[in-house]
Amino acid sequence: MISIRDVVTKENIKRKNTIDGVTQAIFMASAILSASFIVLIIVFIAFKGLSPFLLNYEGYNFQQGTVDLDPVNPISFLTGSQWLGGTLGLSSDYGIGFAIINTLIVVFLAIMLSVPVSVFTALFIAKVAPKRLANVMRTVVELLASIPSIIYGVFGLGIITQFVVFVAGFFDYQTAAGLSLLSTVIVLSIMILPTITAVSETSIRSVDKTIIDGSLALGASDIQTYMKVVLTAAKSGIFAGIILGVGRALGEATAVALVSGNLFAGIQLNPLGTTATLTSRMLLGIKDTTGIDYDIRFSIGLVLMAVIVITNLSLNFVMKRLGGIHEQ
Amino acid sequence: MDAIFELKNINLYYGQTQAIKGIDMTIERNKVTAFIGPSGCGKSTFIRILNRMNDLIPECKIDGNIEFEGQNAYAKDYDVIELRTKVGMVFQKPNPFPMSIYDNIAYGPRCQGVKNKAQLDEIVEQSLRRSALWDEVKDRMKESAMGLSGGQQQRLCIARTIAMEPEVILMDEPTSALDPIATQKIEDLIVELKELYTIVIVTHNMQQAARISDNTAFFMLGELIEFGATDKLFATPQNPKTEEYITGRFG
Amino acid sequence: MDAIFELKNINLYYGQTQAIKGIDMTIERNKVTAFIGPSGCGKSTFIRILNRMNDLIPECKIDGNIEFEGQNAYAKDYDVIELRTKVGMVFQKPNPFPMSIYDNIAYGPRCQGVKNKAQLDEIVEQSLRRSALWDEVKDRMKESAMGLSGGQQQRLCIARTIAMEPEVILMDEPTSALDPIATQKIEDLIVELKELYTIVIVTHNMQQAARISDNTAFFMLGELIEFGATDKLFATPQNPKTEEYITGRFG
Amino acid sequence: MNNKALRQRQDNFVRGVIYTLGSIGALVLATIIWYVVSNGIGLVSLDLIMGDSRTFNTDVYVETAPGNYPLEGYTGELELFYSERWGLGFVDTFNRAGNEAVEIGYVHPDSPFNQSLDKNGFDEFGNHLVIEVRPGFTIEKGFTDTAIFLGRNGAEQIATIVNQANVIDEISIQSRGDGIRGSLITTLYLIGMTLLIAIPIGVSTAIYFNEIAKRNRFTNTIRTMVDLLTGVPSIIYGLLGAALFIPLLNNTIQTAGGSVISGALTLAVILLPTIIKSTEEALKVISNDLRQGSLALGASKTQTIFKVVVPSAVPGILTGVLLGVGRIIGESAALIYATGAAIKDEIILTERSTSLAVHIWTVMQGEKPNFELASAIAIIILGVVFVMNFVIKLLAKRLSKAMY
Amino acid sequence: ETADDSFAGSIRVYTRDTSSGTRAGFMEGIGFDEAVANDAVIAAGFVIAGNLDQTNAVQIDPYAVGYVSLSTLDTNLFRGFSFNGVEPTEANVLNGTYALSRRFNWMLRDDYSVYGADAQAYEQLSLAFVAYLGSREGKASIAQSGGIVDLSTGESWNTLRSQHPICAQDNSRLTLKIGGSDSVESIAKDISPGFSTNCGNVEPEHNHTGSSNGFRGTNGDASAIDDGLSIHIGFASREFKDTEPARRKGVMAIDAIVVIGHLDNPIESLTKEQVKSIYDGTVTDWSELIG
Ligand SMILES: Nc1ncnc2c1ncn2[C@@H]1O[C@H](COP(=O)(O)OP(=O)(O)OP(=O)(O)O)[C@@H](O)[C@H]1O
Ligand SMILES: Nc1ncnc2c1ncn2[C@@H]1O[C@H](COP(=O)(O)OP(=O)(O)OP(=O)(O)O)[C@@H](O)[C@H]1O
Ligand SMILES: [Mg+2]
Ligand SMILES: [Mg+2]
Repeated sequence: MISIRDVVTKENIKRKNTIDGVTQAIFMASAILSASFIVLIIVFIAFKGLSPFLLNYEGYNFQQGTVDLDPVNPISFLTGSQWLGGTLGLSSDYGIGFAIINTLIVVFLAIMLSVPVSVFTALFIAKVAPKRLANVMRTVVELLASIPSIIYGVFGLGIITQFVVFVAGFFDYQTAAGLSLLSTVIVLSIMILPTITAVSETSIRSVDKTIIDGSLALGASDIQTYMKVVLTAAKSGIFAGIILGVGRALGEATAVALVSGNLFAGIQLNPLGTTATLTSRMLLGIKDTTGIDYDIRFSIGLVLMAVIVITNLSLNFVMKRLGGIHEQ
Repeated sequence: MDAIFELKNINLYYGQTQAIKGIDMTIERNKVTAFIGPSGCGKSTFIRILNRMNDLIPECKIDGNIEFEGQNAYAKDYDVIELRTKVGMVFQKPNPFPMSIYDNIAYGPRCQGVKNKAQLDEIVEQSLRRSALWDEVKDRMKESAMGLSGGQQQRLCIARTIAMEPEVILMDEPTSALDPIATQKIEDLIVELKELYTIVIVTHNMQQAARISDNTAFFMLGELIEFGATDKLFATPQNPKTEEYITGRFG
Repeated sequence: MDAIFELKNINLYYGQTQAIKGIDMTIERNKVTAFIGPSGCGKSTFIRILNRMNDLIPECKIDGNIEFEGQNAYAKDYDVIELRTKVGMVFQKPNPFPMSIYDNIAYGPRCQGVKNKAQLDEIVEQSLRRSALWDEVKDRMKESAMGLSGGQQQRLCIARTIAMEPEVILMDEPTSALDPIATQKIEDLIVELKELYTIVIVTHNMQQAARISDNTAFFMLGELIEFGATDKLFATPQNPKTEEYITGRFG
Repeated sequence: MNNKALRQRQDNFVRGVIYTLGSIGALVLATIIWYVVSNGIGLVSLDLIMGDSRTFNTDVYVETAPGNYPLEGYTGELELFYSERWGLGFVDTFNRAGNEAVEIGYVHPDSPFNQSLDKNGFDEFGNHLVIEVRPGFTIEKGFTDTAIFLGRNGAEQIATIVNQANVIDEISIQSRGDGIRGSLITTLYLIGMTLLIAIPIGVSTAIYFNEIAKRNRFTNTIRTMVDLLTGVPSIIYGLLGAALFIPLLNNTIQTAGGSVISGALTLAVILLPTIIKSTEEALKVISNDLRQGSLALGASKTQTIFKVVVPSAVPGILTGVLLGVGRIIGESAALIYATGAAIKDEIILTERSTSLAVHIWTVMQGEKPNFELASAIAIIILGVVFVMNFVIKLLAKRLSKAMY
Repeated sequence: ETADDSFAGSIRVYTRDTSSGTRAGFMEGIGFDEAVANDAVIAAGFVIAGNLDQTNAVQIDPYAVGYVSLSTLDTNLFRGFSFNGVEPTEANVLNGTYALSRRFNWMLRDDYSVYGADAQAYEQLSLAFVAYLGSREGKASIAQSGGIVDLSTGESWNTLRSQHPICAQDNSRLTLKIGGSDSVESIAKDISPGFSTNCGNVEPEHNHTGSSNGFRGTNGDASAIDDGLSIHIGFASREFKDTEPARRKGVMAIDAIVVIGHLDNPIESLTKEQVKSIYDGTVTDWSELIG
């Protein structure tokens, strides 16, 4: 008869320990590798994105030939209210301040519009809708999360802009064929709807059933339970969804370029006026450009990264403020 | 004898399987009634009939006659929310809401539309006092209830229930997750509470049943084997199965 | 007296707070030693010292001298995996792996490199027989262990531990999650097992300690208040605190 | 009782809000699906999915003189424009991309074009190969002794020109093009390869964070760094792919420019945060009891992770994979830089090619954006995601059943 | 006529972005050279839009004005204004009366030696390709896909082929890389299969990433090759600049640009000066252009 005690030899255990050490090292290496990409990205964008502020580029224009360009002034770049003063290739007077503000406005409004709809849709799917309908809607949400954004853009162009023109009609306002801040906001909020809905739905669904029972047993109605207990308990998941949504909204370019009107200068506060975001500005004309006009897009990337980091941190802060203490 | 619940010929099915088999029972006002019996015999199922928590299980079907304070609690026009405000429930695992201690207690009253801050403050303090938790938490009302210890959480759940001033408090194994000291506190509390409330408690612990209850019901395989005054049931059980269970083993 | 564990002046800290305060203890081979005491007194912490499960808690620091079979179990070159194969542990909540019954038992031996099917079959059968589970599960070895009842799961966890042929089995409240019938089976099993193994058991249940253990240790607030033969400790406790605890309340 | 009425009114109001916003959500989702489907469904066919993207062109001519081939035997239903002198019938139709085209609709059984010659193909004796002109070929252009005709002239005009011709110098006919098979295959390759790269790294990272790492500054830092990856816009990933992976692959395995592999590497980086996050969530809910149970049996950490922890986390990991698949399929900005936008029929992993999303982007570029084709491809994307969704959910169900 | 007289509303100007060859052709064509590469000089409230949004806009917005390539003009959906009184038709472009047009240009590498053993083959294939562009067959293909060429000239490829012996060989293992302007993409992609059958089945590969890359990919610095931009034949939808020198370059086709507006817009024809005044903002209301 076998005795396990014979198997547990010193050598066996030593071998096990070695394997253990190696595997753990591999796991750690993976983690460091995963983390290193953000460094690579930042270094890479910084490398290209800082050079417009440091170097004298050579510009060219078919009328004036080659000219030397001054480095871009970082202050006026960050505060500038128009994209480019002067002629492409002959000027380094780039400005992005207006687009930073416009981006924040667009993303903020898109989130304001999208979050209630997404969260209530998620609640609807997870708790209210009959099972069949819920399953169908869940699948549709997952499908929509994978549609390329240009399709959303064309949808915006075909449907949303018409709607905006219709709305503007009431105010007797002449829009740019519906290309506007409002269209951009609507298209973006539709785009991030699946993301926020999917993530929120998962966390709403996984709210511990015992606290739901607890609420009902106290004589709360189902609606009160959803609003006061379920949503509170699912808060962290909903915030995770919002953060993903903000990321997607900030990073979106193709759809925005189609419906925003690509405003060239100025902060847009009129919902019916055209606007522009950092990413769409970054992508506009990037395919066929060189020199400073190409590298300056990496400077936008740098600004964009900063906006993302700051937004993320402040969202996290708000999240902690709003209810971190109730997490276990 | 003042009956608060009158149950007649109750049958309950989970899909195909019958979990409660033709049970009659009368629950007395301002008494502690204990449910005992081996695991899976239907204690939890039966106690949940009393505040219609089984309504939430889709495949669960029930028939029979259930009267609460003389009214058919399962009648079409009977308001289940009203029933649950009058028949409170404390669960086996403490289940505080992920909110502050204060908000946990104020939750029920707020759901009923109480908004006045002073009123709420008073309700919260009283409930916590009655559940013997006030002194331990009075300085941390705004902190999360999740930070309390298990026994404190369970007393919080009781306080939450008391805040609704129910007629009946149902408790499904309220101390099984707790240590002896916390258990002791909850038991003391139950004895105190029975002055004001009718209490129904499910327990695995025979001694607990013996110590705190006035009446005991012994279930087995969905049937009510024996039901009567606790001292009589433990001293001279009528049914051999009851005797076997309460003397057989364990303490 | 044949000592298997020799502990001298053990202090244990979770971060700043001291959970174990200068405890000395000798655990005898092939005896059942019970740890009792109020909640939070350090029973679990102390039992986990014996198989170094506290190593897993980052902020946990320990000093003192712990000898297992005459060797310093906390020495740098002492292999913790070897220790844990010799000192098995059964937890409060049954924790079978989400695998088949067979795989649950074969898990430990396989981790040690046993691959031979016939050998494994033998180990599995023997362990299940010794833990009095064989007859109940022999026809469903390939089924998931999650489908077993709570008591069966706990016996499975014991079988899983036995499969490693440890010298010592540590049990931290092994029956607190079980109903009376299942508890009875486990208690019977412990009495049988002590022929072959040294058993250390934490329990809240005084009577359980009295029934099955040879020696009992009574803890309070991280200190070992009293330690000695179970019958003596229960009959004539030396320390007034012990007396208060074992008579005071609960069973 | 007054309170009760008030509460019910409040409840009904909130219920109304939930239903309204929920239906707005549902409506928006349904509208998008409807919009895509109604625009694209007309073009979706097996032919589009399986077909070649590039056309095969043949220039044919005949040596015989025109004859007389009356249209008597024709029984088809096409609206033919027929040249009796050459026995050729033309029809106006739409190609796979939904654009107008002229096709051969009918060839008279005795028409000389049944034995036409391939201008550029030769047999081993140096003679022109014989080509049978069949219905279904698209007309690109043609030259007769009197005129030039183009496909875009329309069937009627072509038929007239052909009928007047005494000599036909050349007709360029094409097989149908614009199929998306290559892009579909590339997409599937990308899914496979990306997951193959991202899953091991992502899961290992999650395991490191959740099972191994001590809670210290170092761990916190790298965790924050991984979190930041979530917010990076895809275009920046694309630029990273172009700046890092393409040169890396060019210098190691001698690719030339973007390739499927560089695309997969880039996508893998994009996917990492998603996979790490969802795996971590899955690992978090695994009860510590299991880990302790395993360790207490003398298993090493590695054994515990691989035998107990990871198997229990599989359903959660699969959810992450599902989200990842959606991301891979929908991504275009990054891939344009990392894989290029060359539409191919035969896919070689070390060369450029196009995923379905980039294909959509491509057909939407340029002077004549083709939204119908874009929508048709989007429908196919939805189909692929749907199938993946189904398979992964089934797999998750199977696996979690096996666990219990 | 009264209805026409009452057409009034502030003009909304749409333009492509500065990287667009169509824009360069258009701005030069209307004598507004400053605006080729400078957005700041365009009339207030202008919108930067691609083809899709422009054609969409002129269908929705009665006061919009934009411009597209003639091949995109769909007179059922929007109006294409006559330019200086000349209707935008292919015939008018070819006979030179329609003045608003630009050329599609090609360029070859000066140096093929980077392709090692295949250098010569690639050079000859490239030369054959541009010869094919000017052949009768090539022109017909270009015309078929919307480029404007004079079909009455051009030698038959049968005659030209003899000057390109490479086309008599089997070239199926070689990949001819074509890139540059994306405006040219659809035309180039339509021609290359025909060229392939006529030149030993060489495999064409297209990677169109913009006019500037037409030069960068052929004769730019070495980094372009590392970036994967390297091509054998590059196109530009504008004139090659002085900074983009090459020994061998030429014209493939002409593209006409049409000023477009809403179908309700009663104006049929605009002069060069009028279009410029619209785009530079000196005219801001349609009513100023009527009568
Ligand atoms: N939701 C349900 N669906 C189907 N069967 C159920 C459900 N809930 C309970 N049951 C079954 O009904 C029977 C009674 O269950 P119940 O939970 O009432 O037992 P119990 O007496 O409370 O047991 P325990 O002491 O273990 O809590 C059991 O056989 C159980 O498996
Ligand atoms: N991981 C930990 N970190 C910090 N403190 C801990 C930790 N685990 C236990 N403690 C503290 O150490 C003390 C002893 O805990 P232990 O779990 O050993 O008690 P116990 O006697 O087993 O109690 P119980 O009967 O409730 O299981 C308690 O005050 C407890 O709060
Ligand atoms: Mg129960
Ligand atoms: Mg313990």
